[in-house]
Amino acid sequence: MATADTQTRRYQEPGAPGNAAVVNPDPRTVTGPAGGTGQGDVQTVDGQLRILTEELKLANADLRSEDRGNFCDHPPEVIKPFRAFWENFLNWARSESLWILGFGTGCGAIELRPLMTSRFDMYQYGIQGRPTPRQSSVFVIGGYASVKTMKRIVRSYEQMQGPKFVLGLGSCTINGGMYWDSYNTVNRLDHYIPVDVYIAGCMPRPEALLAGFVKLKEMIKRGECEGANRYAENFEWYKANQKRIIKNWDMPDYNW
Amino acid sequence: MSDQHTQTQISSAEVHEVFADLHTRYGVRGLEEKRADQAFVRTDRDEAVAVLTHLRDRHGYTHLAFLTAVDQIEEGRFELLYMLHNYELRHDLGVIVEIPREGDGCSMDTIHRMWPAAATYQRELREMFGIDFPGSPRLHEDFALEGWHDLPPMRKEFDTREYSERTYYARPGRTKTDTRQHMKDTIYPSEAETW
Amino acid sequence: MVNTDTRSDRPARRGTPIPGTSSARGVPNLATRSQEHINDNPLMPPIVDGKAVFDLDSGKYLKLWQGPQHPGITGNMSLELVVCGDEIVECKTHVGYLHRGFEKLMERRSYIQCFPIVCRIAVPEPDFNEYLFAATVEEIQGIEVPERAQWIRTLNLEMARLASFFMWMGGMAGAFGLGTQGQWTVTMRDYILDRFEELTGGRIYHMYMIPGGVRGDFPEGFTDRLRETIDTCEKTLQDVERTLFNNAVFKKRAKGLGVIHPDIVDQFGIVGPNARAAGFARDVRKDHPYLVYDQLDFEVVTHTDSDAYARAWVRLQEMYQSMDLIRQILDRMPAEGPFFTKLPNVLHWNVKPGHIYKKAECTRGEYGYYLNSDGSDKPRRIYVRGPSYTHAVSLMEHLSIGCNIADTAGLMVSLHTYPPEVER
Amino acid sequence: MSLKDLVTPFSVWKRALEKPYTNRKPLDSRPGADRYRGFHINDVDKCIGCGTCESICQNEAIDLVPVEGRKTKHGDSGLRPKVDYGRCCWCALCVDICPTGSLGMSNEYVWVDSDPEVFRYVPGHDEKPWNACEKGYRRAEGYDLLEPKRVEMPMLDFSESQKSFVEMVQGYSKEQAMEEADRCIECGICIATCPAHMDVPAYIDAIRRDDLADGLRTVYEANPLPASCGRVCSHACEHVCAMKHKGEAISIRWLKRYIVDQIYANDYQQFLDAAAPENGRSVAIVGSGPGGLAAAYYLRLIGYAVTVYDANEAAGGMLRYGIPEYRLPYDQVDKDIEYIRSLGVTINQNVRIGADVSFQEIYDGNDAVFFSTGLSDPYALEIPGEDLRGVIPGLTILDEVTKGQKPDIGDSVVVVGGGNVAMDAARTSRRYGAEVTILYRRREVDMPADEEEIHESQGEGVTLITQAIPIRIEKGETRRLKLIWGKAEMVPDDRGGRPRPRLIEGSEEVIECDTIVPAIGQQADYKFLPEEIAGRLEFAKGMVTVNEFKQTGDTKIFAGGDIANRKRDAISAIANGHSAAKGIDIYLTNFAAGGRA
Amino acid sequence: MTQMILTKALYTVISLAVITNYALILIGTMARIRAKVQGRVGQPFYQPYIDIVKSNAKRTSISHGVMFFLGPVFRLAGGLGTYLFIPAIFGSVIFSNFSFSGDLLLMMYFIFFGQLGMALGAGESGHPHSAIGVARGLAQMTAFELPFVLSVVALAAQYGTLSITEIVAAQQGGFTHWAAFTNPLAMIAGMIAFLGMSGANPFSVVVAPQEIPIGPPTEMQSSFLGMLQTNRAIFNGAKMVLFMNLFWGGAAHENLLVAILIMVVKTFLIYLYVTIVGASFPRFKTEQSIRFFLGVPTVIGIAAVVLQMV
Repeated sequence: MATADTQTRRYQEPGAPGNAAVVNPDPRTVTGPAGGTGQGDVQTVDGQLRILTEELKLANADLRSEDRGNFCDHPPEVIKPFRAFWENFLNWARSESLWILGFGTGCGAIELRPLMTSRFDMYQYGIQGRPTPRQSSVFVIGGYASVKTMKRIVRSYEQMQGPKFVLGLGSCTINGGMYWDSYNTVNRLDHYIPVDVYIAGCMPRPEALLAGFVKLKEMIKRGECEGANRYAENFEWYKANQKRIIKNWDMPDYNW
Repeated sequence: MSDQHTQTQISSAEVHEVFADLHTRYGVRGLEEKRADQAFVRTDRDEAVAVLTHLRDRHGYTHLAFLTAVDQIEEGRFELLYMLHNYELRHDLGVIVEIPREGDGCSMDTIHRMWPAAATYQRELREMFGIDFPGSPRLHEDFALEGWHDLPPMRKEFDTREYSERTYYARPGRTKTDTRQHMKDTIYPSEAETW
Repeated sequence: MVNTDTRSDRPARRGTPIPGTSSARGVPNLATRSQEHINDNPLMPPIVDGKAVFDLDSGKYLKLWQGPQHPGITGNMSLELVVCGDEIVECKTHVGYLHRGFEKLMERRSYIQCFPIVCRIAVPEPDFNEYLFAATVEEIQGIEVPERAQWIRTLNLEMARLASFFMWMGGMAGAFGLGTQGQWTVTMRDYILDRFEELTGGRIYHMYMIPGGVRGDFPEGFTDRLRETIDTCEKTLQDVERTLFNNAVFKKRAKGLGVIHPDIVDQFGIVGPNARAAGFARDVRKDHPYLVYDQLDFEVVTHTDSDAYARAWVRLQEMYQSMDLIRQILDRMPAEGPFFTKLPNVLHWNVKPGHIYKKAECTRGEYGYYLNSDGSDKPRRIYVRGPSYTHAVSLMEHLSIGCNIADTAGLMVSLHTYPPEVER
Repeated sequence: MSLKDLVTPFSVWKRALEKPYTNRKPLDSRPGADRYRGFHINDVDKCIGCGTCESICQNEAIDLVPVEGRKTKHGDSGLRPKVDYGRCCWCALCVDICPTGSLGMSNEYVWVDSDPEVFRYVPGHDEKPWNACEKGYRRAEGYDLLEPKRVEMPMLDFSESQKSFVEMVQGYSKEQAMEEADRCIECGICIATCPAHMDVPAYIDAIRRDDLADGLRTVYEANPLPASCGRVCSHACEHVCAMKHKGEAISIRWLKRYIVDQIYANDYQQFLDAAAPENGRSVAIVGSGPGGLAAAYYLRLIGYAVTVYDANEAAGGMLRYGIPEYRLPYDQVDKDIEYIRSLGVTINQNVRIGADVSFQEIYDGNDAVFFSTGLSDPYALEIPGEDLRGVIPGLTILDEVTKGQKPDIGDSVVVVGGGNVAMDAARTSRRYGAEVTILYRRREVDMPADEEEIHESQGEGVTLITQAIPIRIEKGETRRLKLIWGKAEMVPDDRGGRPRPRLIEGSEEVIECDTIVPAIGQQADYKFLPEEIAGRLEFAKGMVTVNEFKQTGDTKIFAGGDIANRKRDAISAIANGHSAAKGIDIYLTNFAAGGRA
Repeated sequence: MTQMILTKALYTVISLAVITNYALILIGTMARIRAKVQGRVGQPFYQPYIDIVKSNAKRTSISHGVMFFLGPVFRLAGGLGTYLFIPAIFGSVIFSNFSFSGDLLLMMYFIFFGQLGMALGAGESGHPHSAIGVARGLAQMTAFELPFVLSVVALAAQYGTLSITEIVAAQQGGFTHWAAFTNPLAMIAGMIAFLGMSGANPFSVVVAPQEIPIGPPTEMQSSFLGMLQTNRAIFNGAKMVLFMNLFWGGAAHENLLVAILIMVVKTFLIYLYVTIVGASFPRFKTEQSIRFFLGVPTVIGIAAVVLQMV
């Protein structure tokens, strides 16, 4: 990137076992800024060395100044569920009316098609597609996510209204799949957005997808799908991860 | 079979004729006949556009199937490959142009005026190999990548695996055991043969 | 150096279209789409230095993104449109959302390890990748594939074409808002996928045509079930033909939409049904018969209107043709025989040095693989030529000018593009 | 817009009256196709953990890991593949390539979970619902990525071979060798089993690359007698070869031979490491068999002055005197030995320890002594009549032939025994025109001789009689001798060993012959050791007890070869020599008085 | 007086509840019927209920300003207004709503009002697809209003009144008295306009998923969407009842249950008609749609009016 004035050292040594906690904190157990130890994160601004603190990182220190405005750093709120019975009822409604965001991010989209057409007919399970993230509640990540798509995934995910659920489709979302060594695809989806259910396969058959939906429904009914709150709680961590790979945040200022 | 398809295939003589013409005019060399319907030739960078134009306009190679590059890193050059096709003769002709990999020399004349579609190929080549095509439309816009600031990824010296491991961490927790070492450790841990 | 006025010397094109059939809507020739021509149109923006200049603040133009999440886009890609009212004055195709760097990945995988990944390059129609990868490697290495394997491969490719067309047909109807036929055709495609699954063990990614032949023979009773499936598909396709191709509104939308003038066919590298609908009888299966196509009877389907409807019609005929070819293959193929020939040990297979380009006729046209081997165990370079490359980018950008926003989806679909093969 | 175009679209509603396409319960009613590539299954008992699946996987989705309750043993690494479904692409190349055919795929395909860490398991070992699945992808008949058949070795025809001592195995041509080398899957299972732990895959790879110099270097790292070993090695490696599970093992021995055959002895020097300059210490080696020579080579290589003492006219020990020329031509033994000698190893021939020079002298004159004197005393048959003329031990015949004498065997020979010496004796006799019969106590499958030896000897016209126990020898009537033998039946061994032969009472049969050759094994002769030193050594069952560095009870004395290991083959002796050399170096460097350290 | 008002309020609530639930179930059922033609089973008929609950159960929502919020409110108001000034069941006390005080003009105003409100709200969201959707919607509305107005004028001329109640009353006494048969030209023009009003294919230019996903409500989410979904039911119910009243003799019977049954059957068939056309044709472009409405249906409408004048 053309960082005219800012030179940033890579602030996390990849793969180094000593840094495992830094590289891979489980978002469910980590509270507070989990992005790094603070040491080794140094940048220079006009030649002056500066320790790169968490705030600086979140303040888009990695980004070109003209790109910073494109980035939403405002952390979402954590919203507590209601009391038992009422929330159970709402969860039932949520689980029986799953609206998928119509965004075929990867190969996985090809098996969504049979699912939404007559052979498998997902409508009978209360699932339907929705072309706008504002109205959708389920985000099916169709496999590998390239960095360019990841940017849109993050944007769309943030535009979805909570509670929102993410299905990781195929091996690629679990550990990079067959594109594990590609320079352009992420390896672990849960580094960037919270994922509720993973479906193994490449491609998973439509039935496997359905099984994923069944599992998702059960989890929603049990109140286990609090991805939106997890995202809010660990917002800094997710943001730091997202910024590490997405260098160009320039996007049109409406939906996509 | 319909009669419009009973045309004869191109003969080797015809290919040689085309080649001889190109050779005398532009010093094209290195004819490789792969099949009856496919051949490759090599030409100099300065003559390339003229050769392509000549092929398109005089010899009926009107279809640009693709344009790509091969990284011959050991020899310090890229080979640009213009794959042309002649629908009349049903013949593929690959025109190979060598250009240096590094420095200002890593550029080539644009052919988007001959084939508008070539602009896309040239954009991709600039992004993936770092080859410059001065004058080609939207050359410096992102094509497949976005916000890329490492080496052009299709260059041989770019190590995609290393980049991936450095950038998109793999899920930890995997261990692997080397078969030979494991067998040594368990079967003959202290024998003295591996000096 | 470059003599631009050479048209009089150009040899006549084969299958030159009947004159006067191109619609008035088509922009005749890139050369004539000059500055003056465009500046004559008050809707069109002024052109400075060969580039259109829009004053977005003027309120006259609106920048509108279609995609990557947009139901009218053929996959994960996007169109950056500048519109004036409902009319598109500029279109830029953005791809790369699916870029996985296949060509790079293949350079660090041994040949056998490339085999599983090539099919992912074009998701809805993976078999052409498998075939062409296998064929290039075989040709460089000098491997002869047994006859039965060739027939099975041909069958596979035709099934893939049929399945892919079925999905496309639904998409074409859907692009104009008609969901009914799409629901049927995707199901038909699914029935074909069932047969694929039976034969190859995979539904979407078959990974079946390995260098040296195929990975398995027909399972018990396969041909009968395949014939049955084809019969079912044919019946449904007739329904689709009746209700879609005789549909007043569909005709109104599709006729005259996105006319590709015959003159630009070569300039934009247009191939396949898109070129055939413009009157060019070009088909790799006929022109460079591969596998066993020279032993099958079929005619190249052409049309002269060159609009979305003509392209849809050509594809419809090619679907019937595919069904017919599948039946022919089942009838004529040898009943038994080896389907795989010995390879060198694939774990350390150094393919002979050399380079070759192989192509085949996929649903979108000329699909090609260029393999450059330096004699090591990994390819030096594999280039994948997907027809969508030119269709989705430069051609789409060219054709959409002057179209209505409402037509982008229909236009896009009528070009039949698969983004993964653009960016690979 | 014709009326037809307005009306026909309504015919879509015809569909509404038909049965829906929808599958109401797809999860239950649509199993994967019979060949569906679903989740992996593995027959872990059949699997040998060779790791071929790991090496073909382009996703690096497979790791070999140790699993509970599975021990590493020869021919089984004890590791089992673990699949990461965060990587797998279900291409099933691992199934196709699996040499044992243990790996397969079920047609199960549903696995959903909220925890991304769970998608890893060891197929067949970890409990999964699809473990017992019958259906699913298996490698199809008629499709194989590996070649199960080895490249046939050109051999002299039996009719030809039994006439002369010309080497029978003719060796691979370059094309054949490369083709055979190509079959190797480089799993390395064989390395553990090879007594010398040669890096077999590495030198086979060198053949594939046609870089024989590199191959030679690899070979010499663990074996300084490759020309000999390439012909007569007992090739334990081939018995555990992963490819053997599929068909025939890689011809590892012949490939080794191919490397050596292609390089002139004179060129060795330019390919192999030169010996280090002498470091001022000296080691004496008693016996110039494979053990002694190996020790000499490695010790000389790292700078010791090495003197070898040998009782015979020529070096090589059993390689030269125990193996007939048609199997191991003497020039090949010489090739190996001459190279070792060229490094500066002194070999004193015709020196009998104890007679010509005392062991004590050697012991005192050197910093360390390695002895590898082999087994020279044949076991007796211990039946009546054994002392009759015409009873000649197998080794004696072989020895005589080597020395160029024609053995006195007459026209018909009976060989007693089933080991390689028995075979060699039989086939040597055959080459002198004798009718040969082999008597063996157990069944053919129990014979310790190499399979091909048995096969070839029969091909050359040797009669094999199994389950035959010699009872006594008498003077013959028409011939010189008469061997009376009885039939044996096999009874199970109480201690769990292989079945034992038991004489069937009253089943006596007679063979008349000129010569009876007992070849039922040999034992060591330690007479050359002075009593004082012998007292410091320990012996068990006729063998010297050594530690893993081949050091005996006397810290200065190391021993190896047949006298110190049970395998009693050349390659084990070489391995012993190698270990001893390392032991001597460690000992002298670190612990002996005046050591360098 | 108070009691009268309270009674009327109670009746209104009952009437609204009935029509809302009925329309929701009708929408769900129609989705199943549409699914049938597509060869599938389709969603449960009660799916619209769950969807509404779900939308309202969203924990977060985003507002783009006051007008954005008011958009759905106006829309709902439009829907309620349309319904409340038509007699759902002729002669019934409970289901005659406020039909005594409304006439065709007021009702047409309400149909417009909702659209305009929505236009304001959608415009406020700032999303270009919303704006384009609004533009398309208003353009098309103007177009289909023309045949609709013409057919209404023809009816008014035929019956000499603008009061819906009176128009229904005039059609009682057997199906031959229905406007559909007494004034078929007005019926044809009106029913074609009704297609446009329903926003089903080929006139679905407003939401047009493949073109401007999904038009005006692109930014509507959570409870805003919930409100729109509720309104969709009410508005749809109102329109069907309206057309039933105008052309198909309304629903009237001395037994209330039979009357309701009549209403159910008639409105179901009217909706089915929309569905049948919708599943058979693709979507027009906006200008094609406009041209269409200004063509044949307008001519028929004019003919109907002229016929009444003569």
